[in-house]
Amino acid sequence: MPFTHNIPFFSLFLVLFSAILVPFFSSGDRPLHLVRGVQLTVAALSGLLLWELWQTGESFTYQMGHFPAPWGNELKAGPLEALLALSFSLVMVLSMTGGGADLRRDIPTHRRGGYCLLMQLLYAALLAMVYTNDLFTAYVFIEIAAITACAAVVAKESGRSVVAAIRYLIFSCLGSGLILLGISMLYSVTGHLLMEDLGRAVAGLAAEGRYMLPLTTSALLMTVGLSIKSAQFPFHAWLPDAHASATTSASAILSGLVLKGYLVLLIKLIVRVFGNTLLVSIYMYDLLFLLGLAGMLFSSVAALRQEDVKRMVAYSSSAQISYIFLALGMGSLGGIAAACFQILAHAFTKPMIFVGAGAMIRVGNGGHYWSDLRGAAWKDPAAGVGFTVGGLSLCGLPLLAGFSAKYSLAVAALGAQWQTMPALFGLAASSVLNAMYYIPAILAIWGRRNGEVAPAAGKGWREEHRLAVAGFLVCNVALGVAVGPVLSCIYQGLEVL
Amino acid sequence: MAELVIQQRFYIGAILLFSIGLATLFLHPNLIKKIIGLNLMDTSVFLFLAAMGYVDGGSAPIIVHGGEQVYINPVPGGLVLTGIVVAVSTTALFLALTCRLYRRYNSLNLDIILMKAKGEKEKKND
Amino acid sequence: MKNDPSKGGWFERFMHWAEGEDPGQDQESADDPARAEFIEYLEYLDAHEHMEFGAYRLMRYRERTAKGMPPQEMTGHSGHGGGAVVTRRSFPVKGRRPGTLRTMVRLYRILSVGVAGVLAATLLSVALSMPGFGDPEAPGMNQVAGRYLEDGVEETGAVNAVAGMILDYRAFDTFGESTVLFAAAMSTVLLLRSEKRKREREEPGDLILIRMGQIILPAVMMFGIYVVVNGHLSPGGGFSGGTVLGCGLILSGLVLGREEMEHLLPPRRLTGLTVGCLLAYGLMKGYSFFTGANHVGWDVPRGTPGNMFSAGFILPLNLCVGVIVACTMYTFYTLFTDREG
Amino acid sequence: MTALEILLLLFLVFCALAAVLTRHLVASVIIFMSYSSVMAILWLLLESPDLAITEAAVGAGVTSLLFFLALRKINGLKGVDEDEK
Repeated sequence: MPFTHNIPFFSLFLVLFSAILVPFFSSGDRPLHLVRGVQLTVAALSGLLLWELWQTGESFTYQMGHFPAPWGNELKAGPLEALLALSFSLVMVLSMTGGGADLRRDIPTHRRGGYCLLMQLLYAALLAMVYTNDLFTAYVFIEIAAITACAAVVAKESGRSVVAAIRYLIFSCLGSGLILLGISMLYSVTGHLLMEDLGRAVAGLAAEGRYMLPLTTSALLMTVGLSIKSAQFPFHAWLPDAHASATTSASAILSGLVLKGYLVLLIKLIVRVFGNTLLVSIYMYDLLFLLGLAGMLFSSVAALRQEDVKRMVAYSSSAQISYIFLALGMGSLGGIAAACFQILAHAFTKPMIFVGAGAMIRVGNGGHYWSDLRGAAWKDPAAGVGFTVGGLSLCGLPLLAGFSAKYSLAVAALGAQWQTMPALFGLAASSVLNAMYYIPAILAIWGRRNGEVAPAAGKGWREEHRLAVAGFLVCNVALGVAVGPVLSCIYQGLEVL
Repeated sequence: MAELVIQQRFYIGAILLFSIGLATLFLHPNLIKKIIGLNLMDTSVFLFLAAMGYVDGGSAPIIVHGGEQVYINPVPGGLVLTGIVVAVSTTALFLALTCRLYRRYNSLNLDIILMKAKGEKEKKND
Repeated sequence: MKNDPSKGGWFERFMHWAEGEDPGQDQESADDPARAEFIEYLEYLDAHEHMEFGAYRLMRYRERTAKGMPPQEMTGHSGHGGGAVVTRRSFPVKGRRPGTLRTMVRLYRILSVGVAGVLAATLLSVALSMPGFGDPEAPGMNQVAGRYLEDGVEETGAVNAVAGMILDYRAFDTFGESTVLFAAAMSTVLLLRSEKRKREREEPGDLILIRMGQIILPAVMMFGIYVVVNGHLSPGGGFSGGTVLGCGLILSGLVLGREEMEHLLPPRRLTGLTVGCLLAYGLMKGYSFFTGANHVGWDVPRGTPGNMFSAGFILPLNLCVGVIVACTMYTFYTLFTDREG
Repeated sequence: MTALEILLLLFLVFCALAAVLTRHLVASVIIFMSYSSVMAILWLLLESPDLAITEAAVGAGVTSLLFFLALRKINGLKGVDEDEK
């Protein structure tokens, strides 16, 4: 076994250990530095793994312990998993850097260490969701993500964030309960928890037509549970408050990564466990497609009505998640690849917008409303540029990541059956809606205002903030320009998923 | 039918409890009741799993050598053990949030809390 | 409010509930402050919900008012039946007639009851079509469970197959589970521990409590330790034993008083113990994952199954888990009993 | 044996309904405690002593204790010893 195959295990344990060690570094900014250092290391390691797997185009399994797969736990990594791990690590470190100044403003000193610890645990949970090949391990790490995400929302001291966190927790628990019941049902009719074995058993049962009711119900329960957790349209009630009231880095990570972690699991469930035949026969794809289509339009309309900048951006996250559901609902390889691309594109775009919005709110003396933000971009040009480029990317400006995601979605839609026309219509309509709320926002922040001097943020933090925005920009443009290689890597990964 | 119901009694009981817990978690406005509903929901899934592992005439999976013994399936047991700890962790966090909310809004009713929070936001906006 | 809902049949009561009024509270009628507040809340939302509209319109409005022009939208103010008078700067745009929200709440509640009913019926029919209860041929009894039962003793050294499974075969899940507990403890600390804690003089405990506690406490602790260290031999293990130990710690907190316990187990030491044990757990399992996957390294001796010192890492792992669980439970207790200002 | 199991299951459902519908919060937590104990007995009947011992310690022990502590904290915050809210 090549030594690089240890990388998934190393990254997971490195992150977990660093999280556990944070209480020993509880003074000043040291926890933040530790956490970011580990994230950069993991990003480098994942890049190495991606490079190697891209050359060979193969995937491998890593047995956790002395016992092979159906008995022990197992990790599985291919090009797609490595790509996701790399992107998640980059977004994580950029968000923690870009939100650094807000972290100092929003969270009292004695809580900062705890906040970093929880963020690191959240990151470990995301990595585990990407790499795991076992349904029950996935459940355990889903719970870690739920608890830590909820605590990250509440770390900022305000009544609103506590209310938001409790609604988030209620919905999370609801989702976890449904997922756990789904897993139990699936286990009871197949007797497996490992995804490959489950897939074989499910295919066998579906071919014989046995236990169809439990299989259908468990597929439905898990899909609904994961949609609740990823804030897909009818279940998105918790999202705007939770994302809008958290501190900047938490908003960025919750919007950019945590929602995506559950979707990665959903993709794994579709590809590895349930398989095309069963899902077509129970109309699951059609359900996903319709949910996505409805969500794209409704969430965008809701975003249009917001006065609070962070709430508007949060609603737009819900709309972007719907694109992923729409892509998955096409039921083709192209659709799933488009979904993966949209995951990456949104992961690099939305945190940039949140980081920009957070910085502008800070220079505008903490006002969340549009009226407070008029001309804010002139006070902090880096933040303004981040917000603008992110908004334009989501509206679909060519050469940016959002455009490429829409493009690959449209290409996938052309190959679909009845979904082609509704998908294209939905894409067009939601792009127009996106433009309707992002363009006025961008005009507003660049609008002239009677000259006021920006309150001085710490010098060092300013540099870091600029660095983070620059990093996001580079990744965004790279993703937008290099669609071909990224998509080929995704296809390669999907073939061996 | 009646025989089937009696045979699947554990599954039916678990599903009934699950429905009660789910409805409480979702619909009851009182936060403490919501947490009780969450616990009902989780334990019902554990009952479902534990019943799944049972084998007629089997004994607990403490392996004794000698003699052809039938044991129950240990896998659901292990899963439930993990699940119980997860449930107690979530409960603790939920209760802590409830205490914080009560300290601030002086109410356990989520509807009223939401109303007060919204009013607070409006006031700040002015 | 108008007619007494408690008089009607169940259907009318249900409809009342669906309209946002809880039939359980009808005795208190409208002078119950909580309920009046709730009704006020609905009316408030009715009146104010349409304030939330887009950035663009608000900007235009502000520009106009800044120039001294009356905003166009203000003229469209139509009558409100619900009584809530819109006084402040609110801009009733088209749509959202008064009462819409109440209808939505009603629809939402009826819908959710309907969905819950459908879900319960589906799940019940699933329960009937599951593999039979107690069936030895059930899909779960496959080669996976078979190996745990047949070869488990030789491969892990643990007589208790469940302990062998969760601490050796599927140890990664269990590591995740300890992490869940750690995450919950840290989140609760973040939520409830404030920097300036007001130290109140703890009133001395009840005499009966103290006496009974002194008698019971050693037994509880002994039982907890027994359950932890025998985890690989008999039912129990780190989680159940750790919980019992945690209950023992809480009981000793009640008996000795908080100050004494604070002296014995200050919060820093609790965190230190938890973190240390979690690290030890991670190192042991990390070692065995790494060596197992790469087929290298020193194999941990398994001893004679049935002895106390057997089963390789399972005994120390159980000890670690026990300490983690006990400390976490005690941390929860201290956090929930802190009186903060 | 089957009859006993059905009886216990019915008791569980009854407890769950009672815990949810009781208006007195302390009473409802006590009912939840008894629910957990009965659940532990059922798991013992299902030959899972590991689960039974854990549920008895966690469900009837720590979880209920946390509920009581939280209620006490809430009452302490309220200043008055009023159990209904």
